Amino acid sequence: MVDSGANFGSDIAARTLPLAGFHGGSSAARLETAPPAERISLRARAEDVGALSGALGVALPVKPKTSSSANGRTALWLGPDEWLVIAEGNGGLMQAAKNSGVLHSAADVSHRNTAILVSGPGAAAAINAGCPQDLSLKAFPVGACSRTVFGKVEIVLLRTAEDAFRVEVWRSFSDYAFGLLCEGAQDASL
Amino acid sequence: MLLIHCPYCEEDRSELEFRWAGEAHIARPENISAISDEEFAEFFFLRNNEKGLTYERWRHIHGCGRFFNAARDTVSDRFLMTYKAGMPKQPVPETGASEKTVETYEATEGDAR
Amino acid sequence: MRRYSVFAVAREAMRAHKGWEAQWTSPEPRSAYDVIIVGAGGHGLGAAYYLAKEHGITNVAVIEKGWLGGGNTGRNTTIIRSNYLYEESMDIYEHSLKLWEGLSQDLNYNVMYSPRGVMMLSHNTHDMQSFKRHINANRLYGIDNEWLTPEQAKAYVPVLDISKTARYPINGAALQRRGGTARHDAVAWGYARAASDRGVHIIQNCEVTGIRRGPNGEVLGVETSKGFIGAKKIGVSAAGHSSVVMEMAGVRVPLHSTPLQALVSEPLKPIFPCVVMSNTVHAYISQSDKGELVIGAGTDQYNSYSQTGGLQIITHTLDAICELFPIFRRVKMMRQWGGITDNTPDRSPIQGVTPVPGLFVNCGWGTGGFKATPGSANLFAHLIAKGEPHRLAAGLTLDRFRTGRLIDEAAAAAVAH
Amino acid sequence: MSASSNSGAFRIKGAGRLTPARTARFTFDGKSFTALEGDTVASALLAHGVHLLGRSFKYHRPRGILSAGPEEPNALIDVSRDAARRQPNVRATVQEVFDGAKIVSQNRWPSLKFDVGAINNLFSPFFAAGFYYKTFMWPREAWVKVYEPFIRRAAGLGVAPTEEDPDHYANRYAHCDVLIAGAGVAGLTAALSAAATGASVFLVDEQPEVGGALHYDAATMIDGQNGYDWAQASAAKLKAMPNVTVLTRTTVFGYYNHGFLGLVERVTDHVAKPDKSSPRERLWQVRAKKVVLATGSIERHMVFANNDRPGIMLASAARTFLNHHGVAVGRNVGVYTAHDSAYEAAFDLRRAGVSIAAIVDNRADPSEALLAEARALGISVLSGHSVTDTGGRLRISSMTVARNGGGNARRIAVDALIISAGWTPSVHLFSQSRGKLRFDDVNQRFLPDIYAQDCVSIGGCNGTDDLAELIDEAIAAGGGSVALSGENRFEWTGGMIGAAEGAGPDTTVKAFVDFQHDVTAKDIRLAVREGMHSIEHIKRFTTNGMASDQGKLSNMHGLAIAAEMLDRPIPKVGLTTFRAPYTPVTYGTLVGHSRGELFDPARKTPMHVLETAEGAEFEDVGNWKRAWYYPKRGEDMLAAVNRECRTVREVAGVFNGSTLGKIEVVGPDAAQFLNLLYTNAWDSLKPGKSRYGIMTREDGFVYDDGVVGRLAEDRFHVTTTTGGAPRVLHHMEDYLQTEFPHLRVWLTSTTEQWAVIAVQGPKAREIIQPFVEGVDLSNEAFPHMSVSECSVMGVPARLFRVSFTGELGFELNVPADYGPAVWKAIWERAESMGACLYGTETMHVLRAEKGYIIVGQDTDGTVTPDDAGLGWAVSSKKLDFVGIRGLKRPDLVRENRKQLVGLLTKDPALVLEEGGQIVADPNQAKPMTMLGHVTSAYWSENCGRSIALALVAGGRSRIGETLYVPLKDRTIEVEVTDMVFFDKQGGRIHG
Repeated sequence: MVDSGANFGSDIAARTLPLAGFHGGSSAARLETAPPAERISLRARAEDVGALSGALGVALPVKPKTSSSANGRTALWLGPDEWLVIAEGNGGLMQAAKNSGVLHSAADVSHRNTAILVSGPGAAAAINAGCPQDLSLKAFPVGACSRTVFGKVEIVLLRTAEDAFRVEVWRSFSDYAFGLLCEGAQDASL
Repeated sequence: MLLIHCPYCEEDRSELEFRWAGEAHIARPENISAISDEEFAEFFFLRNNEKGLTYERWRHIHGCGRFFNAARDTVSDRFLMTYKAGMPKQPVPETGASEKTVETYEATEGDAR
Repeated sequence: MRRYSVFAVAREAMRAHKGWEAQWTSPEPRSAYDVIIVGAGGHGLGAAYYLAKEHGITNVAVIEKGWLGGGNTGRNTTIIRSNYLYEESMDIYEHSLKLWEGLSQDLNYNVMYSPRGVMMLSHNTHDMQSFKRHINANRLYGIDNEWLTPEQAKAYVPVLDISKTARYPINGAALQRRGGTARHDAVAWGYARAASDRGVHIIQNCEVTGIRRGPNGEVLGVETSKGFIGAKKIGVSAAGHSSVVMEMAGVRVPLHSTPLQALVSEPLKPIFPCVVMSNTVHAYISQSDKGELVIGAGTDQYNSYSQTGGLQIITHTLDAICELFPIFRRVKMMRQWGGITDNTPDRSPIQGVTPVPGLFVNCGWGTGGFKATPGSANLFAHLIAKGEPHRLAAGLTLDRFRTGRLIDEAAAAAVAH
Repeated sequence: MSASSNSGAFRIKGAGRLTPARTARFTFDGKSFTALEGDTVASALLAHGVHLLGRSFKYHRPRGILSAGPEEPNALIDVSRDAARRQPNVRATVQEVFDGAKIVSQNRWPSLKFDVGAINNLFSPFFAAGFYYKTFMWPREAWVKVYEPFIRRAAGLGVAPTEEDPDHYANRYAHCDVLIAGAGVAGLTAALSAAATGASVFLVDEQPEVGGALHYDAATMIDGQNGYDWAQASAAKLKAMPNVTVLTRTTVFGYYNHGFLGLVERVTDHVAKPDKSSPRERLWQVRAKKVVLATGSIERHMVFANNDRPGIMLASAARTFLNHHGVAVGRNVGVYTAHDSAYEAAFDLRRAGVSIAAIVDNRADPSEALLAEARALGISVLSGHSVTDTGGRLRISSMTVARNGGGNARRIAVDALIISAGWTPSVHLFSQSRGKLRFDDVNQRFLPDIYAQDCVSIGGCNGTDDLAELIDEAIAAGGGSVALSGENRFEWTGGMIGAAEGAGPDTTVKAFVDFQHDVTAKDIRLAVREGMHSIEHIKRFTTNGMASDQGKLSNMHGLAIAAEMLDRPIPKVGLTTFRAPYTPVTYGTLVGHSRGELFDPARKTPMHVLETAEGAEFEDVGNWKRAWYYPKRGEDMLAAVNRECRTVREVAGVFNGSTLGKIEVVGPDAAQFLNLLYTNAWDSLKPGKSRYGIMTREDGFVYDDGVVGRLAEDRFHVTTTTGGAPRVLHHMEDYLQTEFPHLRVWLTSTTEQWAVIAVQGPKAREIIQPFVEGVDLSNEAFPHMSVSECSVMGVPARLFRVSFTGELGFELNVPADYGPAVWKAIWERAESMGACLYGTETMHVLRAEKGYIIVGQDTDGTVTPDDAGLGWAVSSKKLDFVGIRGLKRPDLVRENRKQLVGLLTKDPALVLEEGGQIVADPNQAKPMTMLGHVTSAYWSENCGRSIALALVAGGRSRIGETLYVPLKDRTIEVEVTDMVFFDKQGGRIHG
């Protein structure tokens, strides 16, 4: 989000990531914490998707379980009127959405979520330690995304490559998710 | 663990992603503040609790977040169909309706063929 | 009827037990009865017994579509307690508990009522407030229920983990010492035997398919798979199937029927002395006389008559059990099963008259039906005999859903902050 | 001594498939034995001539090894690696030997050979089925004090673990097109067929290797090669295919709804030194589009007098021990059968050099092919004969044989007796899937009939006996095509269910039906005699089929004996339900990863680490860990809370409010939506202002509360209680999506987007002033209940002027990652000004001093807004809101409802007990009439006395009355008051 800005007297607040210092994984499934990103939860009616896509510079997907990426932004279909838009770094997403001029709801959730990157040949197996979805490439191809459950928490899962996933999770659930991923990654390596 | 077809996600998903939300097609009275105590009790408390075909609501709470409707056989737990919220009550498909309910546990306990 | 005793058993032992007679008869139905009770579970059989014993009404049939005691009576985890919060609840469950205390002798059938104590674990401030509210209400009502410190709880249940490092540490417990367990089948069989002995007909494998009504709407009898059987009064005590039976008389009841699962472990030497429940982590457990750990799981979320449920309900329950009792991780689940619970919106039972003259209902016991068996049966018999509820069951009427005077035990334990 | 003789005198050179050089050592009841790799505990002990393995449940009769598989009812042992890794009730026929295993027998004292409990056997006439229902009733107290403890001590089998299990367990969700349960000929063939189509296939078998019946059936040839070898080669081929997963040592234990199956994979129980990273067991939760059941069948025992002595075992078991493990189960073996399979066992044993005392066949006319082979091998066959009794103490020493229908009995010395009454198809999983069975009258067995799921049964479990037919069936089930041929040595016929000759209704012998539970044929007859006519009643009365083997051997016999007594055809008597699990599953496996930290997520706020560093004690609120109080050195909880309470009111306090639920409500119809969801009216709320809102459900009872700030015409920042956040959002979504879908508004959970730092107290403004940019914090510009977006330490923030203490207060919402930095900076400044950190306990006290309620503590689900003194928050102008009708119901508007009031103890030093009940007359008889209860009670340092809130019937009209709170050890006198105890004028909030 805004890392620069007006300064007066006191220091500019430093950022503490929820999973700072976490590391883990196995030879089959590496776990990394994703760098901070800007995120909005975007809600809009079908007729306004075009305008918002234009304003955001990324096409909001309308097909379930799909995502699209352009210009450093990724839009994930979460529901028929709901997208999670993720931008690398400071992307000005709220303003971009506003510029569309169409009816929508955008809520900044950059800090609500954090992300864990899972990669390696056992990535799907590691996630399947807690996720009940079919993560075969046929059912969950590269680019597929879905809100789902992981053990006892909710996640948003995005397949970024054949052997790589991004796991978006609410911050207070992130150490649980990371812990379970560690166990899943270990088991996936056996 | 049930397998539920979400009409918005257009896919079968595990029950773990869903939350049951009670009987379907119970409209909140438009003039709710004017209805009688009996009518209110009926609206708020009375449910059909069918043994057999039931219409119910689910929410894909850990998926697309949408509420939707389902027709299910409460004896076999088979889903006959699911459809989007706001749609009128759907007739169950022919195959589902004509299919005889398989009532196993209770039946076999007393009587096998 | 031949009395059961140690002497009778010894005598029979000498002659290969060939002298025992059937515990209940299996008569063909008469054309009509004074009272028909639909459902031969503990509540229905017990009501028939008390109709005969306390009200002199013996021209009674209990009609059962399967085998007697085969519904929730034979599928529950046999917990008995009376430490409820509201007066309506305390009235009926305490009445029941008092009957439990003498039931074996009353029925001349050892139902193995075992007051080994029911302990409810408190894990946080909210639990503590709620439990103390119960304990104080119980004490002033004359019902035993006491607060234990974690150490006292551990002394009572040595395998309890009271460490502060647990995910949900235990900050105390409520204990009802008179609470405990009983042998579920014996309750059904004991009532069946005693009722049959007093002339009650128990008609199994006979499904009620309709309720016939007269010109004034009054009940005339039931249509069954064995033909029409007349009755002046009908009492419906069909647990999970109550909605279905009541619908036959055109009466809707505010119920939903959900699967409730339970499981037992392989038999183990005694390790667990009482019943332990935890609402916070959702678990209850005891050990049967045979040595099995008996564990109640949660209800599935949806309406169903399937008597099965999802594996995730079992795994969640065991998560909690193993968190409370980590030494049980190597214990094995031997059998799991499901029943159908009939739940009311306020999770308290309905017992009372209905809009149909001559039709009485006893349902909605949810997960609490077994412990209520003698009390519910006894008061249901009173209702049927007198046509109006006993003082102790007066609050359990259907009308409360109109007035809003609910008996909401679950809401009283609501968690928010 | 050669390796093979090391591994047991009964090991037969050249027999079996184990490698003589690969040995493992284990102990049984302290005695050391050598086994071969691949041995089960059963085969290893048999190799050393040990047959006595355990004692039965009720009579403590000596018991041996009956089977070679998971159906074993007798040979249950306790297996341990070390003290914490001890597993009771393990079937010796399944447990593979590993080096260093410590095996101990169960249910005996002081020793297996001399067991005091065996005295029960002498009193067995007394202990008939159900005897306990008829006695132990007098005197009443004795049941609890004497009889029950005695029964409990005698019952049970193994001893529960006493230490926490150090092993870990894994879980894996998986999906496949076809799951095949069982990897015998049928399962393997179906797998080859399915795999060829490209489908994703799971092939699962409970044994260490595939092969199923080919383990014992050494005569069957498949594709021209030895069947077992073909099986291993086929498995290797399947494992190499990317679309196939082959899981051995894995049991499909449950077949649930909608193609969902539970599998348990035993990963390390057979390994001497398991890799620490390996889970002990792995739970597979598989969703299969189609299920192929190839679970085979289980051989039954014969029901005759004293059929339970060690040394008596199923014919197929003896054949497995011989052909797979290379072990002879005796040197002089008797055979008693009603089925052809035992002949083949006898032939195999004879060829291996074991003497066969006789084949006793209770059928009059065994097939000529078998008789010819027997003759050729020099085995005498007594057809039309039965074994009517056995002799021996800890092991069988003789069998008594008589011609059927009478005739002289004679004793024949044997050291083992192998038996077969035929085969029971394993329809357990089919039945679990809720399929319906039919009875095959000819072969006296239940077979799959109506399927409830996309599932097919093949081979033995489908009653398909002919090998060629079985292969065709399996190929078809797989959906592909493979060319395969098979050849059997003999076609099997025969079989019986029920009691055999000499154990009929006119006898009193102990002919066991259910070994583990000591249920005999006469127990079943007694049950019928006592009126138990339903098979479920018989099961429950006798406990037949309820032991840890769940009746795999006993069900059919029990049914047949009952049917005979009832004079009814078997299908009319019925079959008990097969329930999961197929074989017992450890809790640890079902728990999987959900233990310790992963049992339930502990939600921590962004400032958790900083709070911990400041010494906070935490309390659990829902899943959250909230700072409860911050004790300084030497302070107990009360001292810390008193200090915090005083400091907040005198200076200021800093509080972490991050856990409060937050929902962003956005859209042009946002106000209209909130109008419908809250009792209050929202149209009049201007942007930049906030308001306290009450939410009810349709029933009119308080559901949640919180402050709602309007940031813009179309944007609200809604707060909820900490525990209520998820359900409030769900409740809102329900109405929005299904009742008010026309409203243009969307809801987003932002609970975790914001870290919330509350600063409360006279110096609150002074503390935060330097950090806040973009808002004039003066009373005039930013009065109580204002809200504004601003910048805090360079970070975009939302600032609320709110108070839950009655003091001047602000709540800073900063993006969560910045929470720690902002908190630290603010706390540094606050501390320097004499302020404190405070936790939830102080928050509770301070709000109680002001009479602010906590939903869920001062209310439960039965309290209306008016009951809680919040009637002012219910708009009387709105035409509709959720709860509007419920609130008007008769009971909700009646007189004398419980209302929230204040209570002051007459003795100001006494603090009431939360949950204490309130009465008007403490001396009345029980049951007392209770007027209500204490909802909140604290020592108020600021008031210098105790304070309390309570729900009291007709409470507001009782103000000034004296009431009583009878506690366990004393009764406390209280006065009913209003709810505000501190700063009654309410001036402090305006700074």
